[in-house]
Amino acid sequence: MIHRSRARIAVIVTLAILAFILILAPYIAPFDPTQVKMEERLKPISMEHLLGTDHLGRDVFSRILTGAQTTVGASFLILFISLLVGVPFGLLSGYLGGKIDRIFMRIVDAFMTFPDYIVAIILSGFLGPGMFNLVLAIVMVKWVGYARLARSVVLTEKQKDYISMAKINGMSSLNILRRHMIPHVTGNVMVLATLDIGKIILMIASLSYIGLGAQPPAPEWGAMLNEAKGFFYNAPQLMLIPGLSIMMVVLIFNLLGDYLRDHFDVKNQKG
Amino acid sequence: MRVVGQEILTVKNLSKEYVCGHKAVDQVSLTVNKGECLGIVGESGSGKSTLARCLLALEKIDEGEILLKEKSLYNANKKSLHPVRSEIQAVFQNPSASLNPKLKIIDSLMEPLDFQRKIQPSFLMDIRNQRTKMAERLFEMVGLPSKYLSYYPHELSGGQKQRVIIARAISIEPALIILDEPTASLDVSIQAKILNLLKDLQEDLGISYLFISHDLAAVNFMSQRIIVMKQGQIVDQCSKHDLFSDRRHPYTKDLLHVFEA
Amino acid sequence: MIQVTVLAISDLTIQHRKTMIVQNIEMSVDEGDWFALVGESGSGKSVTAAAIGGLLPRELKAASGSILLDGKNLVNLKERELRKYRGTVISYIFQDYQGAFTPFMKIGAQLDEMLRTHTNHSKKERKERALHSLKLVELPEERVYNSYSFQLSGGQLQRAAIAMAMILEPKLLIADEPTTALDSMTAANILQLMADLKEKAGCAVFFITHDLRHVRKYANKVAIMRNGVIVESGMKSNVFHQPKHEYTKALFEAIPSLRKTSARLSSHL
Amino acid sequence: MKQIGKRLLELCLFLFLLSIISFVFMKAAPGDPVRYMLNIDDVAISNEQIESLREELGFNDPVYIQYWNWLIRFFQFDLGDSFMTKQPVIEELASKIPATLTLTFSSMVVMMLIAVPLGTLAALYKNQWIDHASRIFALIGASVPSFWLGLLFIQFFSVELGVLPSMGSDGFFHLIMPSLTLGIAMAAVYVRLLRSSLLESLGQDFIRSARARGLSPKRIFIYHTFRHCLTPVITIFGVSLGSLLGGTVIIEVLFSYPGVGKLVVEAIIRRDYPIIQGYVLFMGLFVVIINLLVDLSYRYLNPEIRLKGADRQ
Repeated sequence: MIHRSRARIAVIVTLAILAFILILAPYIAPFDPTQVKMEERLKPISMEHLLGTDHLGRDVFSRILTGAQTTVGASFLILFISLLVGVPFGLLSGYLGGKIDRIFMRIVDAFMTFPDYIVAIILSGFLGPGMFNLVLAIVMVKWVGYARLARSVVLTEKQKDYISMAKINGMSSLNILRRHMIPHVTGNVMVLATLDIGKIILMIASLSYIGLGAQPPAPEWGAMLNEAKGFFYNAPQLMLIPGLSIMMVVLIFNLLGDYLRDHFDVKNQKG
Repeated sequence: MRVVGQEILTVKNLSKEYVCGHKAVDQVSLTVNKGECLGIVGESGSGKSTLARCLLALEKIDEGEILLKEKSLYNANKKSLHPVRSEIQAVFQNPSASLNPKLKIIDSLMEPLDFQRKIQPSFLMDIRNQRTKMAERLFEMVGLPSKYLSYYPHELSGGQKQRVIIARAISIEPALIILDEPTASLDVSIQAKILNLLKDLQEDLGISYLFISHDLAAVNFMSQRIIVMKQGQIVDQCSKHDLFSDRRHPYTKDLLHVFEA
Repeated sequence: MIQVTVLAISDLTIQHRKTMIVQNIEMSVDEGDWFALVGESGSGKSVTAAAIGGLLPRELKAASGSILLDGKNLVNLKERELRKYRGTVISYIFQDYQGAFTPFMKIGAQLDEMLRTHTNHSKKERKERALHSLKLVELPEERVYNSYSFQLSGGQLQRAAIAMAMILEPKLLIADEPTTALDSMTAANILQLMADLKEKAGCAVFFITHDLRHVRKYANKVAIMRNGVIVESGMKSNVFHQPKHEYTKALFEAIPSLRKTSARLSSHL
Repeated sequence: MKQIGKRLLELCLFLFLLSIISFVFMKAAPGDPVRYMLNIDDVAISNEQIESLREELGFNDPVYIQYWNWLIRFFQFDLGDSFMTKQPVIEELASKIPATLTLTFSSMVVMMLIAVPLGTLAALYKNQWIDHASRIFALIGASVPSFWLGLLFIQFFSVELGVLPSMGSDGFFHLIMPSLTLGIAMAAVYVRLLRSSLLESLGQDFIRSARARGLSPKRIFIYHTFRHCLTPVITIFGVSLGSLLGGTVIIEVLFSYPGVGKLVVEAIIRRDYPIIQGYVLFMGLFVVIINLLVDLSYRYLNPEIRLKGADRQ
């Protein structure tokens, strides 16, 4: 079992570092990420500028740090809202069943038939470019997934005998939901959420890349990649660094997601 | 040993029809007296489990009436159903499905007592407010070491889990426990112990049982009176002693032939 | 008539990595026998049955001992060789009748597929044999031949599975708890059917069960298995009337019997 | 056949609803469409001009009339004109759709070429090196932003080696990098889904029964295992085809590949609503067709659904 505890420590440590960067980014960033200094343009990596400077002389290291706050911070915000909206909706619809459930399923089907990227693009299209609209667009896409998951967990558990037992003991629906359903739902939702963060980060970065998310001069990783497009020749690192940061953060969450899924599967299988 | 008289459960012409028109339970009437075990035997599809779910008010019934200690269980609305309902408990076939895998054993065990504060079971009166002590005593009554209280269901065997469920069923000293195939998924040796335990508890606590199973031999071992069900109807009814008399319904004779071999 | 030994297992041990699932078991099954292997869950009886036809899952392997079928040791046969025995010399029926047939192929097509694999009969001949085999198990042959498994009842499916197993007149029919998932009535009919087919085909039946009641009526030899070891074996009449091993005695007493109504069952296991 | 009729009706209803939603969105969108139409060419415009154009285009009529007119024109394939190019939306879209479809199709081919062999091998040789390799490939694939992968390709193939063009779309070479980028990203997701559905099929009881009947492994795999896992695989394929389309938008912008995706992104930035609306309807139609095809494959593959008429699991 050492393997498991070693993995658990590694996961917790990386999460701590990430949280540290996220919260303290503006304070530990050596330079003002949006301050333009044309004379410092396209500087290579040096002691002064740990990751060099971009085409407007801004310090890349500071932009990456504060960029983390926008990209990763926004994805946590999206996740939080999607959970807040989706899970209760799924719980009630699954538990109460009947007409509500049928209507709910129609809404979900409509959302689900469309690929999430397309819906996000179209929504942010109608709402107009900008970070707030992008967050809103992705939330409208993502909440359905959590509603559906919560609903499916409730439907499977609802038929189990221990729910009938609870009903026989005269427990109210609310009590049954709270005491019996929530533990099951949190397990599954946690796994989906961790795997989803990676997807949301990629979505924010991609949409910012094509100009629908963060608007210049905001230091968002996707937008930084877009700005770096013109400088392949003389400053390839401008393009490498933001890409690598996105990849690393998403990789960490995917690893965490895989770990949680295996951990929870063990519990679910046995139960 | 059997206390005659006070009728715990009375069922009159109970019918339950499924939406496809198939009559799962058709005009069933029966009574269970105090401290008695009434056995119901029947193949799958005979309606015996549907009958059990109707008696437990888990499913609505289309016709007839259910009286528990002379108080009507069926046409009472949800609110007044509650006090009557606590007089009836259940043990189902699959022990793993009857315990929430995410809750510790003690939480599942104490659920009835936790959620029905008003109930004062006689054998727990002295420690009614000490939750762990009650749990330990209940485990003693069903022969389980109290260290299992902090375990999770997947750490116990089928037989042990069924004992936990029996302990939970008796915890609020109900008038009647409905046992729907309680030992069908257990090995023969464990089934013997569970059946013995149920008999001991009936003698100690005077709880009435409705023992439902496809296994005529197990039903015969547990019950004083036996009802035979087929396609939703009661086709035969007799006391245990004249099970082999030739007045029995042909279907009962077939069952006897199969189980006696 | 001299007894021809169909199956002889000696000193068979099956391991899952380090843990012993089955330890040095001995048994022999002759032509016309109904050999019952009785044991509770986790006793290793199903693993033994699977080992005979080489159907052990990848992580289990027969560490030592031999499984002689008509004198040939199956344990060290290569998969390609062993495959020839399955369906022709050894055939299986399982507890879960739903899993006997592929859901998206008609029953007839699967019978035909088996005949095509093991024989070179013409299409017409194969159809006749398939229909005949379904008739033998008292099923409406034309209807069942053209239906899918989800269109048949549990009892019918198990009968069709028996038809499939007996179609090539195997020497050994391995039945792993065939009636556990069926009603007691249907189960009794299926067992009676198996007994009749055994007499007609003269094959041997290797019957796995946890329920001694089935054994009393049909088996002529019985072996009791516990935690991977055979605690007692022999002719059914001897074992039933004078059980020697403690565990066997306890098993008998644990069964609630209809005749003698005792207040408690013995359960000192 | 009845269920297919019902399904078709359902999908037409869905399309109709979609048209209403996109129409409402267009109305509710911030900014004044007329103003956008006029000042695109940065010419000073007086209010009267805006007013007269508004009247002429019928923006002042009651909403339901506007929708009615819009619907009539819709059935005459007239989705109005693009604010930017003043060309009819239909023509704008029609000229770009083939490019997007070719890109989607070629990316799908790349996805299948990578995912099918890797996924199958990962399932057949479970927990051996090929399985771990596929797990790592899936993990990396799911973590690498697909557009960044595209940038790396451009950096390497066009800039460094100068082998492949990084712009435009006239010819096979323009297709290689975009479809590789998108194909690899999708393959990473598809490989694991394919592996798990194949594993699930391999574990079925009827496979064990087939083995017990002495059928050859090859026959079992083709006629039993593979056939069984085809249903879930097609479902996943239907879903991934949708997200593949989503991916094309980003890739088209990255490689300035003149498809519908690039068009809609420009339309969004320029608030060119008719184009956006046309794109929504095109997407709706495409997704509806995919769903219908997936549904039909269910009926064909799964006799239980065909005969019992139970709707999709």
